[in-house]
Amino acid sequence: MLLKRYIPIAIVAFFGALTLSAWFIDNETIETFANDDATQFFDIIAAFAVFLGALNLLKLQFIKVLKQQSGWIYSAVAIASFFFAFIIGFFIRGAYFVGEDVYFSQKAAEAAILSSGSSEVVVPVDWGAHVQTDGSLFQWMFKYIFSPLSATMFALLAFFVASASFRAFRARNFEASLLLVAGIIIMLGRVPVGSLISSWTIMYILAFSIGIGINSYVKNRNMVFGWILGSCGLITGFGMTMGWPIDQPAIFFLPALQEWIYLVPNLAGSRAILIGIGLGIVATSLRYIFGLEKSYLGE
Amino acid sequence: MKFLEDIILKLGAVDRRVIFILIGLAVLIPLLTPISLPVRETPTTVKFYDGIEDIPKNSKVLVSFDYGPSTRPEIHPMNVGVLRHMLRNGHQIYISCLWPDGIYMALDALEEITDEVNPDNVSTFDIKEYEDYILLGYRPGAEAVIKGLASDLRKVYTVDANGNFIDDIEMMDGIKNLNDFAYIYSGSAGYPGTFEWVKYGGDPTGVPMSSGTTSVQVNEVIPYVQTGQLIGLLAGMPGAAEYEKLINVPGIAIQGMAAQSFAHIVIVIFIVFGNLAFFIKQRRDRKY
Amino acid sequence: MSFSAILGAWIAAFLTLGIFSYLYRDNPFYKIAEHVFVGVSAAYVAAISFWTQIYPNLFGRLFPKDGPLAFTGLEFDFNHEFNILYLFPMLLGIMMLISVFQQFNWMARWGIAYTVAIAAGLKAFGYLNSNVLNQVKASSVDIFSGSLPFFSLGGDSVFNNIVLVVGTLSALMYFYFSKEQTGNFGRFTRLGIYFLMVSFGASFGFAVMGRISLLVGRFNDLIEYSSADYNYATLGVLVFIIVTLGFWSFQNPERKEN
Amino acid sequence: MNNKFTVYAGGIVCIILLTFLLSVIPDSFNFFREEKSAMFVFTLIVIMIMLYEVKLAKSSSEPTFLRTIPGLKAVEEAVGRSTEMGRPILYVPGIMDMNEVETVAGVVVLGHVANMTAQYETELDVPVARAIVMQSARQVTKEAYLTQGRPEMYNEDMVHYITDDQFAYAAAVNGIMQRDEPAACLYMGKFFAESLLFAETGNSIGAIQIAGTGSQTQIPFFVTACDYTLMGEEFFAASAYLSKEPELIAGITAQDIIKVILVGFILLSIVSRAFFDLGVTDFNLITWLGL
Repeated sequence: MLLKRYIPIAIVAFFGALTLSAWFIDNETIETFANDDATQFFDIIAAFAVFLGALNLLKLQFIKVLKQQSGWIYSAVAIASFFFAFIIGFFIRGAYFVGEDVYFSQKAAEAAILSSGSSEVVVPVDWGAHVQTDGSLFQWMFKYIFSPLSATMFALLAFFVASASFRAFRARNFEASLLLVAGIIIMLGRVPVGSLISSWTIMYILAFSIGIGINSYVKNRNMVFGWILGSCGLITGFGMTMGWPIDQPAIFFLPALQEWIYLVPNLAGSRAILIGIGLGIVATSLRYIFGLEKSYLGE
Repeated sequence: MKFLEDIILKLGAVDRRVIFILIGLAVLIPLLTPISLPVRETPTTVKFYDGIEDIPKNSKVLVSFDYGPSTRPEIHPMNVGVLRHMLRNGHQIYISCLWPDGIYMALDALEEITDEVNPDNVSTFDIKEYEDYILLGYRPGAEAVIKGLASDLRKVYTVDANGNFIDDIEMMDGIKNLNDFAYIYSGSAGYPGTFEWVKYGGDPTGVPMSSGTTSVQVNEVIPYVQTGQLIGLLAGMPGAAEYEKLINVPGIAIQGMAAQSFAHIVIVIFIVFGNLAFFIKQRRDRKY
Repeated sequence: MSFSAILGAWIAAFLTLGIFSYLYRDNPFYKIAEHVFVGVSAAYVAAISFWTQIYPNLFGRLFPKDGPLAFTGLEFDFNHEFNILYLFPMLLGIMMLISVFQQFNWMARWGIAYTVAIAAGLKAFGYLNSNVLNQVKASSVDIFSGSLPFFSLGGDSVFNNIVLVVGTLSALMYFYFSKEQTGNFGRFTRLGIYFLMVSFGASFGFAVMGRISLLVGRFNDLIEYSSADYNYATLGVLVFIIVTLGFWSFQNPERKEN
Repeated sequence: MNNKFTVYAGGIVCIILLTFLLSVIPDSFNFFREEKSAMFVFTLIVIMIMLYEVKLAKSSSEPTFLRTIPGLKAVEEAVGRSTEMGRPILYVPGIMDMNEVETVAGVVVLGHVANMTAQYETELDVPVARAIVMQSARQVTKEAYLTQGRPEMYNEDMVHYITDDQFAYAAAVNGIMQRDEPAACLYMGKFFAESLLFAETGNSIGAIQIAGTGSQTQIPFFVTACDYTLMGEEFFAASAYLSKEPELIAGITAQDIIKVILVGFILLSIVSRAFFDLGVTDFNLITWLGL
């Protein structure tokens, strides 16, 4: 009971209180612990945990292969890739220097010396440095396997963001319309195309959309026609007197309008969320430190 | 009219794979056959440009590469542009990295602007390591690194990226901490990045600084520009394109702008059709 | 172009297009790319954590050069001084590993407890400072001084500041839980939701921009790999994937269910 | 109510006095950092209000009122729906480690979800991106199945590790969604760019989706692509809501009180700033507090 229950609770209370109070205490030992060692400790524990995770991954994939469950062949691919990367990471230095040049293997490096006839010697990279040396086998794996895969998963988002906006940006109600309009204005206003659309075009579009709005709510043809004729006439009149400047009046010019949106209403909204998140995190953290919530320990 | 409505209804209910293909084409075609669109500078970018112009000539500046391959398309053009701009004004550049992959990004960027590799002599420079620039390299620790740089650079960096002792490098003479730099720039894609530089680097030392960030981050960083803690800001690839225009070296970002614009237009068109279809459907549902 | 670079380009092109093929639907190419990714990344992370964390930061501190434990024959010189405190994370780390056995499952609790403790302690202060107090401070804007113009699109103005304050307060009150949102209070929080929605729309717009930029970058790479230098890797793989996928979907028609 | 007000007002005065005292005592035998006084006062006020509310909740018999959060009601519906359809529930506790408060909150909510799945006998699948989270999630789910009296339904591998890497994890979770077709997907924790990958895939398989996160940048994606979203503070309140324990609910009440204090403070600071700018007073609340 002591080991399973009281010590973990004591650890939370002690280290939580220590790191929190470290901000207010002028003491170098406590300060270095909170600033540096505390996170280092965590990083080290997490590094051990990675191996625990890897074991779990392998276990499940091996079970799939052994039981020949559906898709077991892909599990075999995963296991093979794991060992491929594991061997490169832990058992192969993968970088042998001959002067400035780097070779994957001792043999290749020696062959290069023989063929060039230089007097250089082969210098293998240090363990540990091999995962960071440019030109090492580990870096090759990073460059041609790991990094394209990450970047492509990331780039998939370009498509998903399009389909999500297509589906979700519907003017179902007033809130959804706000989301939609703010999104479109930023989308167009931030790219070069936005500055090609003159504010007058936007005003005409606005006049027509209000007309559509009147049509669906008031259902009076005369009023709709009156509105469209009147507003378009007004816009045209002003446009002719002002000489159709592309970026005037600025409220209808997308690049200027998008700037206002993100500097004012957007800032207000995100500030409220930030404060809310801050309060939530502070209150939750205090609940953990004071032991009011301990279910994450399986209590 | 009914025929038109039916078409719109169909368009409003297309399979998402159609959107995927159109987005793909909208990005791919402008990349294969370059189209140039006029780029209009926004105030934050101009402020950024002026900020760098205002550094006294031949100063020492710190440039931090805080991004990796996945966000490279957005940040890399900015950092290449900043290097060009600074070299043109005769500054000496000190490169640090808070992200482990940042060092490769820095190497790539330097390769792009050296005469040796692509000698056009207009947008490239005859630069030498330890004379015009020095690669300090990557150090883990995020904000702890910045705090360290602010108090004593030589504690954080005992050796540079090539393993040479900092104390033996002539270019490092007279540099003790961040205060000895005339300017700090961070090209950042997240944590650690702009936030940390402002909080632990720019604010406590008072050295003028600015930053280039991804579009997604702009929302979080923009308050700092308003308060002046950042002198201007490059926001995403459009920001990079505007900056390329200002320094007069059109590059990959300006090229990308056409693709970017077309993709946005495709998305907006789909949204519009989606909404029209939504309204038509709603009206018909009400009738029946 | 060296052989390793060309081979790399072919692999990269294959994996890239394999992931992209997911846009069509789940298929063998995506499954291969996905499982390769999972396997490689798990081992990659393990290698990075060991060589950049455990090796220099733990061993380097427990077995430094000429340290008190040098008699064991283990010496790792990373310019660190001996620090006995680092036995503690090592203990927790090893307990974490042992917890793989069911009967020692509880051993993980120590590590979990430590992690949560520093999360709570360090994050509470950081968020209190940057999210709460700094934002509250920034909300204290100038409305009454008269030195600002009433309205301007780009800069500070009285109108903008009023919108800012009203927006922040109303959106903040949306998160008030102890009262049902009805009546005047309900109307005020409704206004808050409007501000939240504009903010979400704007962030979404920015995100669209960023994501498209990344796609531009990805396509640039693929275009590079389709050059003769790389033996037309992209084109080769593309044709192969399209043909195989076409054949495969002919044999495995999509299930239609509702 | 009045009583509470006096307690808090008195408490705040005491805290300010204490801070003042700490800052005047000479540094030689005092480790207090004066420059952080404002933070110190605020932290203590938060702690005081929270502990006092908890104490009140313990002694009082009537339940505290909380407004409904639609997303939380939907959690039980989602579990019910999965049971009807005979399909599993997917629970993603974010991609970060337990050193993020959001992840811990996500794991705590997992406990409540596991309670429901144990009751309804629904399959639960929890892929995780960190091994420490895996161990904690296992402890939580095991406990839930034990308290519901269904230990035989608990299987350690319902919580399984995939990989630490963000996008590899996202790729694998997308694969799981496509192949297992869960009827409900719950995303509760800290998320980054992968949020939309999950939400769009979940949408394409027709799952009911509920998200909760404190990652400000990702809330818009969840709002647009999921059926319900617990935004920011709502997410942190979720575990208290679901637990229905008066002590935890008292924490939410405390948060509300602090929120009201903050709103009051903002208004006060604007007024103080106006007087300062107009030259009526030399006193500006914000600069005085050294914020």
